[in-house]
Amino acid sequence: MDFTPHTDAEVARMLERLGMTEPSDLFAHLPAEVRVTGALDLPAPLSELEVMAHVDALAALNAADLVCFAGGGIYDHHLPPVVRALTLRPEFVTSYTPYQSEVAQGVLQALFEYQSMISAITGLPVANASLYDGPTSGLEAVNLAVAATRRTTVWVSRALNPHTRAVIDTFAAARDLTVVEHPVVGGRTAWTEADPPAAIVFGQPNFLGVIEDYDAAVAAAHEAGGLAVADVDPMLLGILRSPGSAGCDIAFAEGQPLGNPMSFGGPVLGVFATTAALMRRIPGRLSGATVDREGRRAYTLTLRTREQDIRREKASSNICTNQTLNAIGAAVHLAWLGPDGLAEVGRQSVQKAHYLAKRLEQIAGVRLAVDAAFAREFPVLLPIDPGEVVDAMAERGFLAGIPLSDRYPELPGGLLVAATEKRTRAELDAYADALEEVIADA
Amino acid sequence: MDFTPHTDAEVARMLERLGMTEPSDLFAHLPAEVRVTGALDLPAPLSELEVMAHVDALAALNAADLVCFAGGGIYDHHLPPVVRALTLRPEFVTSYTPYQSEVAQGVLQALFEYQSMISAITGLPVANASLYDGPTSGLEAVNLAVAATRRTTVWVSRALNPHTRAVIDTFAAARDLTVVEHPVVGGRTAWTEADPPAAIVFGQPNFLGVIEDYDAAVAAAHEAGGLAVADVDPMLLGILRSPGSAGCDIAFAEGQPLGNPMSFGGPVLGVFATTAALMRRIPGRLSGATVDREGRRAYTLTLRTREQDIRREKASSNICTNQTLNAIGAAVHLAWLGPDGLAEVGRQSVQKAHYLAKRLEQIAGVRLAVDAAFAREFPVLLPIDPGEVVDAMAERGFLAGIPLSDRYPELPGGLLVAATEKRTRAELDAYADALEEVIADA
Amino acid sequence: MPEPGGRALSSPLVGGEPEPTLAELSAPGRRAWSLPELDVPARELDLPETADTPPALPEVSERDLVAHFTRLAHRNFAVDLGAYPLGSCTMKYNPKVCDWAAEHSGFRDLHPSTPAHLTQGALAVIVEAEKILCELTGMRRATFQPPAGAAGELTGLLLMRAYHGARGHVRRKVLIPDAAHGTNPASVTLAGYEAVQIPSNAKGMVDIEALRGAVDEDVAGLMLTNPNTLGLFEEDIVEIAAIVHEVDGLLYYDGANLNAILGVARPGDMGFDIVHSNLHKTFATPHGGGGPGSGPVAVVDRLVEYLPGPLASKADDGYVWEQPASSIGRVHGNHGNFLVVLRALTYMRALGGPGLRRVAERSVLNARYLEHLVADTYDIPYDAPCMHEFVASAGRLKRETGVRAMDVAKSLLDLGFHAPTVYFPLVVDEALMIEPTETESVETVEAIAAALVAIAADAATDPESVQDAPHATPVSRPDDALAARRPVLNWEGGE
Amino acid sequence: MPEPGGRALSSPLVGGEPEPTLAELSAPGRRAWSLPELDVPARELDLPETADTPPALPEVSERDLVAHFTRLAHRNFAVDLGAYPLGSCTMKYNPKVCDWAAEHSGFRDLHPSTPAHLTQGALAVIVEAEKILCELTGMRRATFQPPAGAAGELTGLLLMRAYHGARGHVRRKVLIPDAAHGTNPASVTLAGYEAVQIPSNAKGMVDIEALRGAVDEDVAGLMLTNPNTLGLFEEDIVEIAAIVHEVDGLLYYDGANLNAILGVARPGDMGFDIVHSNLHKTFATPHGGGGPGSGPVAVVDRLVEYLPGPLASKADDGYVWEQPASSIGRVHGNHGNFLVVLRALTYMRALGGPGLRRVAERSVLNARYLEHLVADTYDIPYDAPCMHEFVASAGRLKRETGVRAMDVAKSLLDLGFHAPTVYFPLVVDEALMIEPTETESVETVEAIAAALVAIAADAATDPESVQDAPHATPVSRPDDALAARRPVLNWEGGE
Ligand SMILES: Cc1ncc(COP(=O)(O)O)c(C=O)c1O
Ligand SMILES: Cc1ncc(COP(=O)(O)O)c(C=O)c1O
Repeated sequence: MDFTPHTDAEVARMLERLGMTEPSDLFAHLPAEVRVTGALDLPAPLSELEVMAHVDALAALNAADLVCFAGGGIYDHHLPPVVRALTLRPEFVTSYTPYQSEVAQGVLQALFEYQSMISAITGLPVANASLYDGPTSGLEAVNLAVAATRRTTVWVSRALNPHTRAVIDTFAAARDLTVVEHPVVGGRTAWTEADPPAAIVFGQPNFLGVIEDYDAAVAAAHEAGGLAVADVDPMLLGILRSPGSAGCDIAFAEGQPLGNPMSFGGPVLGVFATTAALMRRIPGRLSGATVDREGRRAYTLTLRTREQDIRREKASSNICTNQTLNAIGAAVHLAWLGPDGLAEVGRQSVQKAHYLAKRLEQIAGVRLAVDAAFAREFPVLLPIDPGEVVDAMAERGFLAGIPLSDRYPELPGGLLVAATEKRTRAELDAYADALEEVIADA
Repeated sequence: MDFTPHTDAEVARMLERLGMTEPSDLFAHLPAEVRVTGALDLPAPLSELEVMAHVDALAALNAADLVCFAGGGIYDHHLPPVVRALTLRPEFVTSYTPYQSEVAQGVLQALFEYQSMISAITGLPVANASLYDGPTSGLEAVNLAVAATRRTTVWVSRALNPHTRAVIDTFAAARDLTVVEHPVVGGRTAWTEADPPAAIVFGQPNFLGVIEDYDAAVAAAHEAGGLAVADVDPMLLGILRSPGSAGCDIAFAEGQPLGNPMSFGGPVLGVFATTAALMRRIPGRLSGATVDREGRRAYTLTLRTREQDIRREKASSNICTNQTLNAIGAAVHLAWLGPDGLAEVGRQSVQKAHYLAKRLEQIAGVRLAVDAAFAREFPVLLPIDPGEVVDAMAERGFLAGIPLSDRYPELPGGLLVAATEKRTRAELDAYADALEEVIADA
Repeated sequence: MPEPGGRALSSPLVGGEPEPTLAELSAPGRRAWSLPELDVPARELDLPETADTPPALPEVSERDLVAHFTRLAHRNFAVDLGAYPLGSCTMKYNPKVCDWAAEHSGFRDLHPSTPAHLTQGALAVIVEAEKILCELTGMRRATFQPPAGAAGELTGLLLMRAYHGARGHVRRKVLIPDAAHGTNPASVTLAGYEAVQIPSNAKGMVDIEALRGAVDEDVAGLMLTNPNTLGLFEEDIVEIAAIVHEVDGLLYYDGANLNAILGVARPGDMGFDIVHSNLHKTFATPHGGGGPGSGPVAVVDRLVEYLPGPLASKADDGYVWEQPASSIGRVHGNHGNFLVVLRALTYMRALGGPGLRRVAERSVLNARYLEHLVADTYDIPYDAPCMHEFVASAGRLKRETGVRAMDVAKSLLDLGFHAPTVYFPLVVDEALMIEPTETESVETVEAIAAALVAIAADAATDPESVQDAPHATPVSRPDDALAARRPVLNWEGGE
Repeated sequence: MPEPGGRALSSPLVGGEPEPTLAELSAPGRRAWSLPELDVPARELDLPETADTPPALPEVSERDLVAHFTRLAHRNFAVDLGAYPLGSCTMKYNPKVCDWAAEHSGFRDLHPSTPAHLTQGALAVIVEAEKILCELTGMRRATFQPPAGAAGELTGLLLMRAYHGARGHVRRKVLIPDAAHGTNPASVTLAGYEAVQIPSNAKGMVDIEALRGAVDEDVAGLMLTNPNTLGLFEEDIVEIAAIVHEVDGLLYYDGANLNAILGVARPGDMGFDIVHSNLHKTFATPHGGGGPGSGPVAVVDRLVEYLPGPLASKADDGYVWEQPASSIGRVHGNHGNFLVVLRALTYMRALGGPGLRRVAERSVLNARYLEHLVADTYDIPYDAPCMHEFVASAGRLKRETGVRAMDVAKSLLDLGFHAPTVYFPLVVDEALMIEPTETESVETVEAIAAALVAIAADAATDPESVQDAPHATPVSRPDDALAARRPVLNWEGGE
């Protein structure tokens, strides 16, 4: 395929105007030694039919139709067709960052509404227009806290999402930050003594699905003079206390469940919100309401002096391109759900997780790995290797969950299982029966 | 699901303004004997997830993924994603007939361009904004001819698409028209003597895929004082003579291959074009160019006095709602193809049909049913029942074609096989091998 | 150096600018198309009737093609953009879940000649939709072949012919009220009948006496819309049916207004024998800028044998196609606008019994409420309570200010609403036919009312500006007379 | 009777009208959501940390939700609507076939924790894209974890740290030209380095002497965009590389401008060690109103061991995930913006080798031609031939008429084009950074030129009106100062 409109005659005419004859003349001023001479080892062009056949062929190698019980931040919730239809409007999809506000009011208002709804569910007044994903938002939270407190120690829960932990570790190594891990006792984090932290970072619910004690975490942070940072599950914010109301200084989240398909983990979005006090330190873009020359309501990117293009090396973050389209998807989905819909999704996901947990407990050799209140995800201990279980369950049409053993050796045979409102009772029962079979066959 | 926005409080408030208390009060003036009292036998409401699951379940009962060698007017051509993306713009999808031209310039111009491109490929200056499908367009052609000539006899080729023939027969029976069928000799229609016709109607290519003799048909029509009406294959108009240049008075077509999926046969569109002389008799809507009050270029529905809403019982047709969205799809597709693309689709479809025919001829017991120049579709004679062949081929992943025997007893074991540019050589070979196998196993 | 004054080919957001035609965007040799190389050995075929050169289609890049049609879309109002109170058209919200269903490859990619045992899901869709439609209309069986309402009318009239033909005497006349939609008389003629008009009485309903006078042995039947095109329920419907049935005439129900009585009253219970429904109205399938629609025809027991074939039916071993005993034959090349039926079924199943009845209740509530809000400003010619729509008259406004119904309609466009249907039905002077539909909120209904009131006020103070409306649209009052006098129907047509 | 003056909540096609917020469209108890009844026995769980009431989200109908976001879309310019010559952003046409690929359920519905043997197609996408990207850039291996360019920069800088750390001395400084994009210095700081600015010389290129002066054993590396942000190819690139390599510093290539040299010149051949590409620029993936993007980082042999893991690799028995020996660890929660990579691969495979080179040739041709057409009207600060974009200065215009670069940009909006990038790079006074991209036709390029010339002409005759631009957009010159002084970042924030 070729998406350039130029005909040979047009190319010739344009080159002539420039006093040239060959397209290669356009590059004549490049040093000879850096110009490609021979042909590169690149594939031949494909027609549209051929490239579509290729994509179909590759897609056929993926088991995308497994009934999904995996979570860990990415969940298989019901994604209403209306959310996709509106999010994929080409005016949103094919526009750039809304710097020219006169012709970008659509994206700017959509982001303003996204921010408003994120503030509503997190209970924190300042939400940005999205970051890359949950884990990189954790990095930004730590970076913010380090700058705000001038401290170089960070406390993290052992039950923090391991991918978030990994991204923080990558960053910490480069910045010589000390990451102090706090143990999990009975499924919840036990905050012990340590050097005063810039922040303490925990999941709510934590990675094992267990609901942490907000007051304990917030108290631990504030008593030590650090920021309380919660990694929340957005789909549970219709039924759980908001991190803001619990006293957290920063809340971030893997935003995928809000209006985005699982997408093999990307593009998704990072949700990030904080207090008014930290407003001028928040990373990323902010859409703000103002008025135009004629006094008409208008939106514009604001508090820009935090950003890299203005502040350069002093910027609060290096982020430029973010996940705007995914944030628009989240906004449409949140508006579709409304308060009651969000609460119902949370309620049903939790009920189904507990129903499934009860079913699995009845399987010989299977037991819950934690004895604490979990929400919509929980770890089970299996009598056989979870990796093999996942493979065997896949043959029966299920994505069984996420094996825990490599990250949590203290949970041998551990498998993390998640439920959403989308899983029917029939699927939950079939899953339990299949698991029983798999274990029996082993 | 419920798409009404009213809350109970709002309903109560509105009813109160109307001096009512119950929604049923709105219907109090209906005669009691016609009011539904008990509950009707209707299904319970479904949530979005449930209704989607139901549609998925029904879809799973269809073999929509068979590699398609069936034609008969509906063909499996390559449908570029860009065509669907533009055709399904909600501004086109959710608007009504463009009577209020000020807010319908988009649809009006799209239809104007559709008409322009239909005129370009048919060689006839007056194309309407679409009819329902190919066969019903045949009915409209006959109706036009009957009105224009005040004659009640119609000549049709035996090789006219049987569904078109059936729709014409339905209409003819009601209107006491005489339909004279002309035989097929050596694959082509032999126009013999008969009562002077209002029109002679033939397929180009005909239903057996054979290219008819334009001059013979047009001469037969005009010598008898009737109109020459051709049912054409739009995907071949890049390589075949246009009906207009061949002297036809009316050309119609099943327009599905232009920008529309096969859709189990509907919605598709009827392409209809005629001469300037017959302009004021053409059925359906016409988008015309004009200027607005400020002299700006504008489009509007024109020559409306032909239509039912103005002319009522004297209208040239009863059509109101047509297939506008399908016509927009056709316009986008024709513009994507351009002259060379349309010619290439035709060329490749024909070459592949002939390659396949040669392959099939080599199968023991199989031979071509006609010995005449065919284009992209051809009839083969099989040693076993074509219906059984279709079933057996389906098990091998192919939709083998359309059995002919019930409509053409003179072709026992007849199967109509079609090719498009989309069929790869591998598919053509696999089809031939599978057919050989099926016949051998029989 | 270029001449000053360049601007984008067309200016989205900026409006006003005409969009060039594809012909104007075309450049020789430019292309969007992409196909694989021919992968079979090319043979010399020398076919007859080949063309020397391909037709003169435009040559544009895919990029320009996309921009062109996207800009055209931005020059079109639609339900997805705002309120569309277009009388008789039922421009309700078209649920996106139904779009999803219609794009399902399991249906979208089916060839119509695929045998029944390989398309059980498609047949099931038709059978399910038929069952619900028959229950809602009080009929026995239905055909989904008619692709629109008018096609349904023709089908129904051919059924009348077949019915009377079987009884030895094909009758000549079909009765229609003077307020009937244009497709009714046009279909009557197309079916070979003579249309006989029945006047409406002072209440805006069928004049019973006139009907009695017109009914005789040569009357094949009566076509009626109920609620009628004035939005009024024919109060004498039972008697009307009796009068027609007395001479063994058949009653045809034009279902364009079925929305008003969904689950509340059934044509079958009123005495109708043949009912067409507009799925693109009552069952929320989108109008597509003028189509596709779907006009299934349902009938009572004694007409089932004449229905077009094949019909999808449930047998013990699955779904099958059946040919009715004395079928009138085909009225569509395949199975009608099947994907539209699939959309409608998705809608029917989503709403279910209670939801379908709610459609009637709330469409009537919105219309009755809107009528109430504007009744002091515009004349309501008949005082019967309206159903899902009402017809107001701008007659007084015209006499007092010179502002006509069309001017009111155009002014609504400036205020961001689509216009109502105007000058229909013909029995009302300066008719404004207004149908808010059930999916508009009370705020929207009140805003439409306030707009209509504001326009009347402007008409009193500044009639010229109302008569010049619309002011804010890309074009204003295209010259229809010129278009008809010198028809330009394609690029070749000059300009 | 309602108050006169009602109008649609917002007026599509009519423009001007502000669109209400979802909060303003909300009514208590209204709903769009629809879920099945809970189908498992509900249990009393009394969980800790539950909320008494759900959050204050808006309550709107699906119909209003659709109209709201559709109207918002109509208030936004986009590539699909017209030309978007926004410098440094490569706003080329985004092929619809790539949208199709990204919506393919075989990829879209994959959970990232699905084992490799069940996601072979997804791994193949990454491996194929990596191979093509490495061949185009002259690198050895690449990671697709970085979700955008800036993330790629941070990743590259962390690779520098790891490289030097392994050699015993983590260096402190990273050099960047003064014309560098803001993300470069910001990333340098984030990575714990000190950013040292290298001035550009009179030719708009890196000042070699200044570079020599700045290079020492404490310099970790140099970040460079080539062609640079002025659209000029750094003629001394080979020498620059030598200077940095002399002290074992690493050369980082910011791939934002890779479009200009695709298949024509390779960063690897210029001496670069680390290369990030912006798939959302060079490889035609849409910008989504600001994201998502994808910023894969490719490196030379000796840096492969430090890459973030896991990397997708081809083994004999299929595709596997591998952890590089001394990996810096994760820089994304999963595999980066995978569906964006899929789009890019679809584009790469469609174009193939010749098509990719054509991208460079025609993007440079369009830019060079456009520069030529406006060179008499606007100052071109440096006389080297431009590559895929060029920076013009409105400095003279400002001195002579008072019309500034921003005014020129806003005037272009009135003419239906998107504005160029303005006031960047900082080294040019009143900079207008213009990048037409290769998918615009010669007619469009000439129209943009004519528009720029026309604006300059208007500036001479009627500067005020140019300074008041835009006149035809829904809003004009929103008060940014007010927005920053009294931030209103959500509905609660008042208004
Ligand atoms: C009352 C009435 N009858 C019949 C029709 C014709 O239906 P269709 O346009 O689907 O052919 C309409 C359509 O507007 C109508 O309003
Ligand atoms: C030269 C240059 N470098 C880096 C970036 C940052 O890339 P991203 O926005 O993908 O983070 C940009 C984006 O505009 C750029 O133009």
